[in-house]
Amino acid sequence: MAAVEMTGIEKSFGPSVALADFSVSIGSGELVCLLGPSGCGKTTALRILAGFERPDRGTVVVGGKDVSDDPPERRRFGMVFQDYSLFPNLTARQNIEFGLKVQKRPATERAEVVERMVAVTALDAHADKYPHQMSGGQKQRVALARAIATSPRVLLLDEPLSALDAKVRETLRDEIRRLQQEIGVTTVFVTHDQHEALAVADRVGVMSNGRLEQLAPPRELYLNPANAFVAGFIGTVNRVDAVGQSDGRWRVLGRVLAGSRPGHEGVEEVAAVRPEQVAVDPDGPATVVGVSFLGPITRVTVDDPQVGQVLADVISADAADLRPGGAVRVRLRDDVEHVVLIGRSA
Amino acid sequence: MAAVEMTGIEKSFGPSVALADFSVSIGSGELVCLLGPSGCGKTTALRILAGFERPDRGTVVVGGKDVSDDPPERRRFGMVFQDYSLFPNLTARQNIEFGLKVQKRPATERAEVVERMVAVTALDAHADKYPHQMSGGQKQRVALARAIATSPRVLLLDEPLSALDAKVRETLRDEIRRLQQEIGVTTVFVTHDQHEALAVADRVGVMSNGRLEQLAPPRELYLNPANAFVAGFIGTVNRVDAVGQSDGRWRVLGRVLAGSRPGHEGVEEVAAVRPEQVAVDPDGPATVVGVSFLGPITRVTVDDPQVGQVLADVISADAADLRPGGAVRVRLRDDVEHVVLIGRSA
Amino acid sequence: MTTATRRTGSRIAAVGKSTFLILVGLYFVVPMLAMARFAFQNVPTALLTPEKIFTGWSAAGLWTAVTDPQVLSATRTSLLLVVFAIIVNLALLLPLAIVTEVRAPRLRPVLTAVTLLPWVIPPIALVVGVAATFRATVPWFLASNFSLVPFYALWAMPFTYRALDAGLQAIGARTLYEAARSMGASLGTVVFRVLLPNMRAAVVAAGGLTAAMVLGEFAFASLLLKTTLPTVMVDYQRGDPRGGLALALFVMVLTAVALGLVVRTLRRRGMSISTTGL
Amino acid sequence: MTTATRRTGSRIAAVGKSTFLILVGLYFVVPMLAMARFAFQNVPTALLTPEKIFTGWSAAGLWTAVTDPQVLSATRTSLLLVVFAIIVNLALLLPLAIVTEVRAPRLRPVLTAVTLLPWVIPPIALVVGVAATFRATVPWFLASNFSLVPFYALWAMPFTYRALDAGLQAIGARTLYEAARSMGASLGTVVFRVLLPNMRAAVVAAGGLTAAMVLGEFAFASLLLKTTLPTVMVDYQRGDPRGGLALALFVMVLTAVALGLVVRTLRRRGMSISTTGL
Repeated sequence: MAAVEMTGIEKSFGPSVALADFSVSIGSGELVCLLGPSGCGKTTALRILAGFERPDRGTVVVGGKDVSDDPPERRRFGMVFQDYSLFPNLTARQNIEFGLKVQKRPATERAEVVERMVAVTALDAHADKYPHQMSGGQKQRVALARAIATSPRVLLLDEPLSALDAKVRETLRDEIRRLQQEIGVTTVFVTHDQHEALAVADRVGVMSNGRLEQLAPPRELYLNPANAFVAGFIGTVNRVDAVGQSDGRWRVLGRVLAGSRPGHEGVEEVAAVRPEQVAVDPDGPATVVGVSFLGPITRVTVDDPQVGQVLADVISADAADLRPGGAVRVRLRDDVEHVVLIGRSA
Repeated sequence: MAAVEMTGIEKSFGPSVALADFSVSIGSGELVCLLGPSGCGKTTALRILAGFERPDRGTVVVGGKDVSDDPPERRRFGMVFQDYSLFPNLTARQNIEFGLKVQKRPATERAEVVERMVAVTALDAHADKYPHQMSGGQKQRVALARAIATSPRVLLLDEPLSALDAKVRETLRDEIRRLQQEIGVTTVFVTHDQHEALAVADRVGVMSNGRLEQLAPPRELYLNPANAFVAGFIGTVNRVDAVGQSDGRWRVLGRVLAGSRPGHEGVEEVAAVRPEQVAVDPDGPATVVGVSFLGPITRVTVDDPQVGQVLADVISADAADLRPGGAVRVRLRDDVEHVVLIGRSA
Repeated sequence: MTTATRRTGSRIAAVGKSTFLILVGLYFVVPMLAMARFAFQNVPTALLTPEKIFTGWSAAGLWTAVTDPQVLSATRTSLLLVVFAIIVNLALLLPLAIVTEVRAPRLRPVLTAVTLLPWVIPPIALVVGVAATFRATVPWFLASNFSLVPFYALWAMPFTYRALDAGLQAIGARTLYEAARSMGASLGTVVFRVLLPNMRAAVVAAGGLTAAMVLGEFAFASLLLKTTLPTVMVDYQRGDPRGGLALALFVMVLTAVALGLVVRTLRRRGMSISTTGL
Repeated sequence: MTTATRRTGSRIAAVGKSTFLILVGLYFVVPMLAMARFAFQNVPTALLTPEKIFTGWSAAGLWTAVTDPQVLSATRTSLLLVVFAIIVNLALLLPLAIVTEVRAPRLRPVLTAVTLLPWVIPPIALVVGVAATFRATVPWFLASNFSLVPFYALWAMPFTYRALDAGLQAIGARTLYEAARSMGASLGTVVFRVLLPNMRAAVVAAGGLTAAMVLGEFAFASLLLKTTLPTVMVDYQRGDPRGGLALALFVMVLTAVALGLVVRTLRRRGMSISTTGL
């Protein structure tokens, strides 16, 4: 049974539609990311789930019970915000204890839970500091500990990493995922960062203009985007001409192979080709115009007289002799068996 | 000859030291990134170069001339800020024209330069909009066009992408790099995001506590970090025990190979092993505890009874059957010929 | 059912909003209506029966009051004082606020604290002290009506500075300044071509508040024995209560309408007046 | 040479800062010193020769003034008015500001505008109008000294609301509220255990400003014929200029010292008072 079920949610603020017929079903212990550009409605969806906004239409069911009319304090959720929102007059330990006190748990249980939370979030050295004495990463760890201390039915994370430095962001991202799996809490994570979403989620819901465009596990979203928006938003794609063949396959970058839809003779479409599906061979009609080192891989921008600009991701060790200005040839890698076709638009 | 030469710069704000003996030399047309966590002094270095802060000690030489005492308006630099800083009462076109007007360029030249700038930054559809009518990405493109319109001697970018959504950030990052190479302007780019720095820079200067820890091309920084701080800040590393051998090599993760320093029999050190240098084989004493899909690659977290927690990056296609709980074995990949040794600390 | 619940929910919100507006109305509008009846209706104010509501209204008292030569001359004095107070205040504080923000941001808290002094030190003590001292030392200074200008400028300083500072913060003046400087603009160019054009709303807010304050200021004028609109209003009211009240209401409505028009004009030109910083 | 240049640079900055502080000093301190001489020194004030500076100082005038029974009784009235004005204002605005911020943020601009009304509508017009109306309809209301409380509460409303609102914004009240609610806290728990403990500085700032305003308010009290500290100060000064001025200076210094002590106590407890939001 789904732990959280949002059905047919609609919400407008004055003339602007924040959510249009939004539905999502989240399994118990699952981590679902809502991902999209600013203004796509992801935060509104989270706030409706939390009970801070009332939907104009639609229901929210948690654990089989309709909570649409419950105020936030009756929903028993934990919540983490972008701006930490720690209580400034309380130490880290007291912040974590707050929810337990509110719920009138006995003192011994409170002390025990707080110690466990301090331990799992590695806050031992900072447990008696006040928020203004801590770094951003430490504050957000306290906020996380505070949110899970009351054993919430659902954990809600609203862009929890956006205010942090890039490096801290990655560390805390992995920590959140580890912790979430350890305690098995159903979690909704809102972000605008696709890397974050892919890395952390069981399933990612890509949103645009108040609609859920696709909800799928990261791998599937990446390999089989439902439409041009998802293809463009998740990872990086080259839009390459695909020409249908009489056998139902497609000709893409000189190779003929199966597509996500059958092709018809002479039909022209656009295929979304990932940079890592493109190989760069020495000598040819194309020119390297840019080389970006991304660590394990290197991204090469190639200007091809026929295809236009193509991005290719190459293992960094193989890219050592690629320089801007070099003559190369691009092709689809041999291990690519199938391409995704997307509309011409967007 | 170096286009920019900062030598022995020191700067304190009251009791806190922002820069301690900071020196850097930047070649003509080069793009250097200053990278570091918040408070490392990177922004102070940029502001001293721009002339907005006076160093307590040290000199700034641009194009062979000491400009240490020149006010900012005499340095002929272009600058882009995190918060766009477009003039709200002017359209995009007028913003771009501002610097040219201030420099009293003739009207025909101004019109021509503005049109060229609008074209290269693909702003044609937005050139007559006011800042409040544009998106963040568009605003920052206008700011960039405005900064380069006056053909500055040096282009300074102060966290230009930090206020943008993740997706826009990547697009604009590549656009900045392309444009910078096209016009060949010497550029200093300040950021806290290592991916950004690696992708965009000719050389990256990693800073910490007001010091330049290492200044090197991205690839070298990644493959040969000078110390533990750089190793930890650039990319992701596993800290793995390395035991010196009598032949000067080191035993790391079961293999014996050369290190960045010669080993001595029995000496114990720590090697920085990149996740992509680790292979994961089926069956073994270790357990998969986490699988993160990162697009082309998948990051696997493995708990090894001997080594502890190890991160491994695997080509996503090969990671399809890795699941949390699975039994695996980790080893150093065969193509790794040499490891980087770092101190035990940090 | 759920839809019904939603509707109830938004109905509750609407009721809350209405209640709030009604309370505000009771607090401000009802006293003014009562005043209006007393001022313009020639029947005992305490009697509020249906047949008495629409009879006996007359603006004769107001007409007599606004055409009184003393009232007219005091109005002229007050309007001149408004103009001078605004000029003195902006001339002093606009450069100070701009330079502090863009060149010495660390002095901003000091300036904020200093400009609060005229409120924290009781102004009455100030005027008593200054009046006594000046009268004993430089009596000629207090002879002119315009001796009020420094007091009014000082008294309006907290408003003016906060309005200007809010404007500077809202446009992000510091990076605008730095962006313009790096493009080769001098301080003057930055101020006149970049900062001031974007601060019109803040300047108008500062001026409007100063005007409203000066038009309502009684203590300084009364103690320094000057005839301004507020003091003449009080004098007039002693002789002709209804006429004085009509005059007071008239000034109130006129000030509110004038400020409203200014705000609307600015809005139409795309500038919004923020009073949150005040 | 470069080091020398650097030193010159920071010397220029230091000179700038000193000039600024000296100007501020001239604007505020010199008039007060002149007043002090007139009040406490029994020599012609205009004569400022070295041998005249240290002779003839006496606090006798001040002593007579502060022990005058009428002054003492007026002080008591003023202090009571301060207390009531603060209570009425906080009782009205603290809940309103909190509920608006956490539950109906869209009403915040409305509240900001409404609380500005008492400054925009000239208060003198208000008091003339209200006094005339009340005297004609419910004369008993104006008999008590405490009839001033609603006027003072209304007049201090803009300050109070802005101080409280600045406090709410500074602690990020809305997400604190939402975080606490999602953990199961009721509105009451959030207010008393989370918001109020973090708003002490803002509440003290609001109260301090209200106190300073009430202690310096002359127009309302004078027009409604009440004997408060400011009106008695003016009366006293008419009969005994030096004693009145000494009293004024005394009140000024006392108010400033009291506010300073409050700020210092708060600072010691780690709270900082921000007046930028005012």
